[in-house]
Amino acid sequence: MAAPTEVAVPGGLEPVVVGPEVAVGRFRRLRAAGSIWVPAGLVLLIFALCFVWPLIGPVPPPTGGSILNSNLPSFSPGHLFGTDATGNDEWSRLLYGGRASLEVALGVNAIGLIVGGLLGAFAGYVGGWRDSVIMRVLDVLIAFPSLVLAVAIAERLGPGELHAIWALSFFSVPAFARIARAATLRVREQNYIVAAQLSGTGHLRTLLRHVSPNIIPQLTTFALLGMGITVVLEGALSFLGLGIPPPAPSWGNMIAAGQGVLSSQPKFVLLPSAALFITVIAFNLLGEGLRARWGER
Amino acid sequence: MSSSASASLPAPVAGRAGPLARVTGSPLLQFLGRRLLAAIVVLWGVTFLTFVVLNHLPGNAAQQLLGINATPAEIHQLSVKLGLDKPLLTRYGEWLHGLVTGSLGHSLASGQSVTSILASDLPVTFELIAFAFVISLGFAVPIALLAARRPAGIFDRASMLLSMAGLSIANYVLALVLVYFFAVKLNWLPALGWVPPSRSLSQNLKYLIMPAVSIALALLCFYARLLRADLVEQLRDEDYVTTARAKGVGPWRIILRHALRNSVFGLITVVALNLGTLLGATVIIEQIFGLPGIGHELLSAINSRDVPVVEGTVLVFGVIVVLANLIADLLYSALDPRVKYGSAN
Amino acid sequence: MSANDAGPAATGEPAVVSQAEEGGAAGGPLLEVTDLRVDFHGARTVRAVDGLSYTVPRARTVALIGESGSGKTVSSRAIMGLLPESARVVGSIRFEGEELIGLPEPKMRSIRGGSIAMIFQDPARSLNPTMRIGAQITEAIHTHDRSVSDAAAFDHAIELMELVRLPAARERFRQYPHQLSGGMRQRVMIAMALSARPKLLIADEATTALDVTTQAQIMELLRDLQRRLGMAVIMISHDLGLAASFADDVLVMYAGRAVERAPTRKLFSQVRMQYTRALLGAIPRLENPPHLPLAAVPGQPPDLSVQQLGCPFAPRCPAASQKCVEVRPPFAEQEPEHLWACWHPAGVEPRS
Amino acid sequence: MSEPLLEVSNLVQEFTVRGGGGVKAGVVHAVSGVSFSVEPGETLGLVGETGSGKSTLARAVLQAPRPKSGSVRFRGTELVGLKHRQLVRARRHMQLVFQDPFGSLDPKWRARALVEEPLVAFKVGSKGERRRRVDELLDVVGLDPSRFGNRRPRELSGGQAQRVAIARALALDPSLIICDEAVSSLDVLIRAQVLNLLERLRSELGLAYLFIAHDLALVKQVSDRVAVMYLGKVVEIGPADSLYREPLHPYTVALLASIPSPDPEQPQAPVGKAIHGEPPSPIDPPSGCRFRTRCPRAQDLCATLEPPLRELAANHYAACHFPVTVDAPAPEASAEEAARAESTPTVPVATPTVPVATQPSRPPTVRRPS
Repeated sequence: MAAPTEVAVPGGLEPVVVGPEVAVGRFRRLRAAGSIWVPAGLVLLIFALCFVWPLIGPVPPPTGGSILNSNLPSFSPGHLFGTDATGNDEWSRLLYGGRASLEVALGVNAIGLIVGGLLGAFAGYVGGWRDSVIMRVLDVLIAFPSLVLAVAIAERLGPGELHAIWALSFFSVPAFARIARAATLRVREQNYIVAAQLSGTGHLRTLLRHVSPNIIPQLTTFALLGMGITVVLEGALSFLGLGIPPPAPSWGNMIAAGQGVLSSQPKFVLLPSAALFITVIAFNLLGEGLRARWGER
Repeated sequence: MSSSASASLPAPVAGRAGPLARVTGSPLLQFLGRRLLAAIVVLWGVTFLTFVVLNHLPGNAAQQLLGINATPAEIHQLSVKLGLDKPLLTRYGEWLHGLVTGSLGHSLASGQSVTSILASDLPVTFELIAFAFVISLGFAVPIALLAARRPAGIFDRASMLLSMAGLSIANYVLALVLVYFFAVKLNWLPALGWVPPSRSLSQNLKYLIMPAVSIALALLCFYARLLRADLVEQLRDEDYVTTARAKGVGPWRIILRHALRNSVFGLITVVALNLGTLLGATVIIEQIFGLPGIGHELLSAINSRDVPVVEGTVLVFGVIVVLANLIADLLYSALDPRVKYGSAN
Repeated sequence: MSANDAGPAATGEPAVVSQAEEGGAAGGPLLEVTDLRVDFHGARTVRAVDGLSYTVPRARTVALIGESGSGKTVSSRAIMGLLPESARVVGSIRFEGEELIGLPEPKMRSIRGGSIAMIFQDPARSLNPTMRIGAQITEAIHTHDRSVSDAAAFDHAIELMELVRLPAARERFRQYPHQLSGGMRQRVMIAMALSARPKLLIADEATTALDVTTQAQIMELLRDLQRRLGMAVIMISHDLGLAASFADDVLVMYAGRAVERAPTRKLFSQVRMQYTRALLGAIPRLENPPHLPLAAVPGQPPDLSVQQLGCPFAPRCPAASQKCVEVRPPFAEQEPEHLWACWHPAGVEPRS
Repeated sequence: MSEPLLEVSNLVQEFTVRGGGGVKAGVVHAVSGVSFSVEPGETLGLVGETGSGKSTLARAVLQAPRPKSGSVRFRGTELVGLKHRQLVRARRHMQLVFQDPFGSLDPKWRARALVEEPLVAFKVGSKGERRRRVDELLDVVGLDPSRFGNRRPRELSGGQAQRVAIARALALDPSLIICDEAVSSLDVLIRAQVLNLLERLRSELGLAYLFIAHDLALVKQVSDRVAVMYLGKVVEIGPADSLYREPLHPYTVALLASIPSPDPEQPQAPVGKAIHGEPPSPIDPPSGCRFRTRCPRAQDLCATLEPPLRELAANHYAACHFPVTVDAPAPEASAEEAARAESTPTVPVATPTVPVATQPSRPPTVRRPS
């Protein structure tokens, strides 16, 4: 994504000096840094709002509101975005809902990164039949209809945050495994792996000291994109009533609840939708920025 | 003093395995055979896993059919009638046997044959997906070409920023926003329902446009970004582009004739892989817009523990995903002359 | 194009070494590069070419010699207008009297591949892998003459492929690059380059990626074609031996500057510039007995993002003095036809 | 006579090529029965063009990956078939320097850690001792440890990175270093520096080299003996001087004729000397002599009978029925073999093994007085 600042001149034959040279370089560096720090700051802000602000700020609880307070309009005193039909503060619900979404996303991606990353790196490193078996099993998981699994987990274990994490991990693990495997295969071809082994370095050490550091950047950027995807998927599960059960808020179940009053009070759909959107785009931009920085495809 | 026998050892005529090799059929057939075998294993795994998972859910079809007020005796009676009392492996065996003989069984809920249910639902989903693909590719390719023509130009910046935004909108959110504006506020489009194309094509498209756009937007943005990145990379890094420029070939011809042809492979693979995730997306979109498609059917079948219908649907999903990947590979070989099954590069 | 019948007579003879370098023939040199500077803007500004001047007479071969980073490739791409957008080109490049720097792109396109053609280092990557050989050659033909019919373009392409001695031209026409060997791909590149009968061919390390036996074949072909078609050739190479064998004139570059230029024989018999001397001393020679140490100079080429005050080779030069570090030696004709930039040129020796 | 440091015999390496979709497309006969030896302190140069199998040979010698068949004896230990653990130990004194230093150095590691890696793997010394050894090694290869020790490969130039790679190869006091095009990607001046470094190490540390390159002049510069490979086979091997002065195999002659010389006295362009065509595919190499399809001296015999390596001059072997420099071109042998070939005029592709194998009298048939 890093591209020259000047408007493209075909053939590059342009004797015109475009501004002082140093300034061009500095501006470019600033912008390159900005493509990471701006979304990173946004992500931090979202985390701070969802996890820290409710602890220290004047945020009413997201549930158990009084019916007397129901359906207050936005910007009512003490209720930034008003209240819902049961009198709960919408701003608070947004924050707590975000907390649930982010917790699920973090859990799912952590499991995917660790389990999937290890599986994929192992499969790619050893190759042969073990690789084939692992990849076929993961193929089955990928082809397995997400919905059946989500329903199964929701009905068998009851809907809830932890169970949403389990359900979504079934998809993050194979996804991370594939990425890790592909990256490992690429690293494996490098001569520095051969060089390490000819130096007498053992397999475990090679895997830990040579392979892992070289595939972690790729897995990290994927995890950031994965955060965005998972937040959306968690929303979808909750939307279908398979994720976090009401009255506890999640952006997904808030959107689902808002669907009923879409024509009269669109804010109950639009507010959690906007929160979802901002969160996802922050993660996407951060992942994209890091990917450009680390020079991967 | 002949110092060593170093070079004087007889050179063996090893490895002269002539071309009279065992020819086991054309390379393409070999390739298809391999892929088919892998596909069968995967499909078997998926259907078996689904079977096991469904049978471990609380309540069975009999219970779901009869409702909460049914007595255990009634449930047992119906279970026996539906064959649900047999052991799991037996029932899976029966299902497999049916599959081999060309029958997907009957719905436990309605008694309809699964084949006929699929036949009525699949076209709706197919049309939705096809429509979404047409929209996404139809817009993504020109956007990517225009953006790649002048990297870092105004169009490039704007389209890439917008596409990043589009990529970040969840399809169900987009669906609701579309409904709010176009159905509720403007009242241009129907919010719910479905008209078969056989009755009225224009009505059909009118009902389908919002669901299709809901699915297509993220894809569109994704494809546009992917193709644009690939094109820019080709134009910047590939030596054959420099050759074409050195020949005096114009910029548009270089993009269309040289870069696009080589960039399109990546896109094709991704499109095929997307088909799998797209099937998942249809469930929620069909639910929102009340489309009688396969996703909708699947959701209700799971809820009523209608194992044959779920299995049939899962199987169809699986087959589509496998086929899509296979077609992607074949297209790849058709477009890229370097990939020929069974020939070394 | 009746190139085939011009043929076999022109093989064994040595190149006609014309004593009068340019003057007499059809009004001035074919290409005249004057004070060319190329900067790349990035995190740091890198001056890849720093005040390069040279001329290419008609129908002669000039070799640009240098190590990586010496600016030889960048300067030749500047001639073709093929530099990336981060490059800024100043100075003058005149081709048949016409200034190429600042020429509008459509005009430049007609020169590219028209009167100036170029072949590249890696023939495997320089051909479009998804396009047939024939289509790539006819594309070159059509680009410069839209009126050519498809049939005529086909005939012309076959003719070109025969000209570069590509065996079984008609079959090759329908093949893809990966079905050809490295040498044959380079022949295709040459056929494409010759399609519009260029007056100048730039060969950028055209044989570096090839094996030594294939390199010999391609160089032989290039020399033969150059004579038959009366082209001028700029041969870019890091290989002094190759330059010695094929070029009429040699221009040695270091750190973006020209440091020595002379007709080939003269240059190799009377090396003046210390860098050229170092280069010659560092090449292993077949005549040497095994294990003879090479005359190596220490150090690394300079960082091109740092302004060079004096001679860029001074930090590594065995003959360097304080003056070399402080004052840039001029690149000037110090003996007839022999230009160099050095404060302490090597004396008149047979050779090191 | 003591045992050679490295003795390779009948080494064969083949790869299965898979086309799209993993379908087997053919077998590359990369190394087909190669034999040679390297004495302690000796440099054996190995030249050949792309696809001649020289790099594959180097890897096969190192058992990475293990060769298909043949024998590799290093310091008296047979490496082929050795268990992994013992192989690692046996390989300790044999190190490889790759062509591309940036590819063979982990981009995430710093110079010191890279040089230390073999010491850590073999648990040599304490932490402090290793550190001192690493600094010493960096010093030996001409890198100031305090300036370069903490740099990552990307912060080094090509020549500096290759020095780090050489320092790593020296860490375990090897007796043999295999240089696989180790200086080919370096610029002329830097290449001369590194070549001189390698020469210095050889004389100071008594190293032996297997020096692989495609540049004949380069190989001559460093080698005591030289082997020429073509399509997976050694076609000629002998003392460097004699091989370059009086090449026996037509392929060696062609290679030598193709080198442009930077000599102003005779700017001999190899015009007219270039041999035609390019090497055939190692997937389906020609029958008999593999060079016959491009050989100006080829005759019918060459297509049917594979020429064995014969000692045609002192210590100088060539695999050719009609060698070049030897005035009487191997009369006995070629007549004898020609007769044999004539007696079986329609020899199928596979049979020529028989006559070759039934020549147990390896004592060379033609010997030039030295």
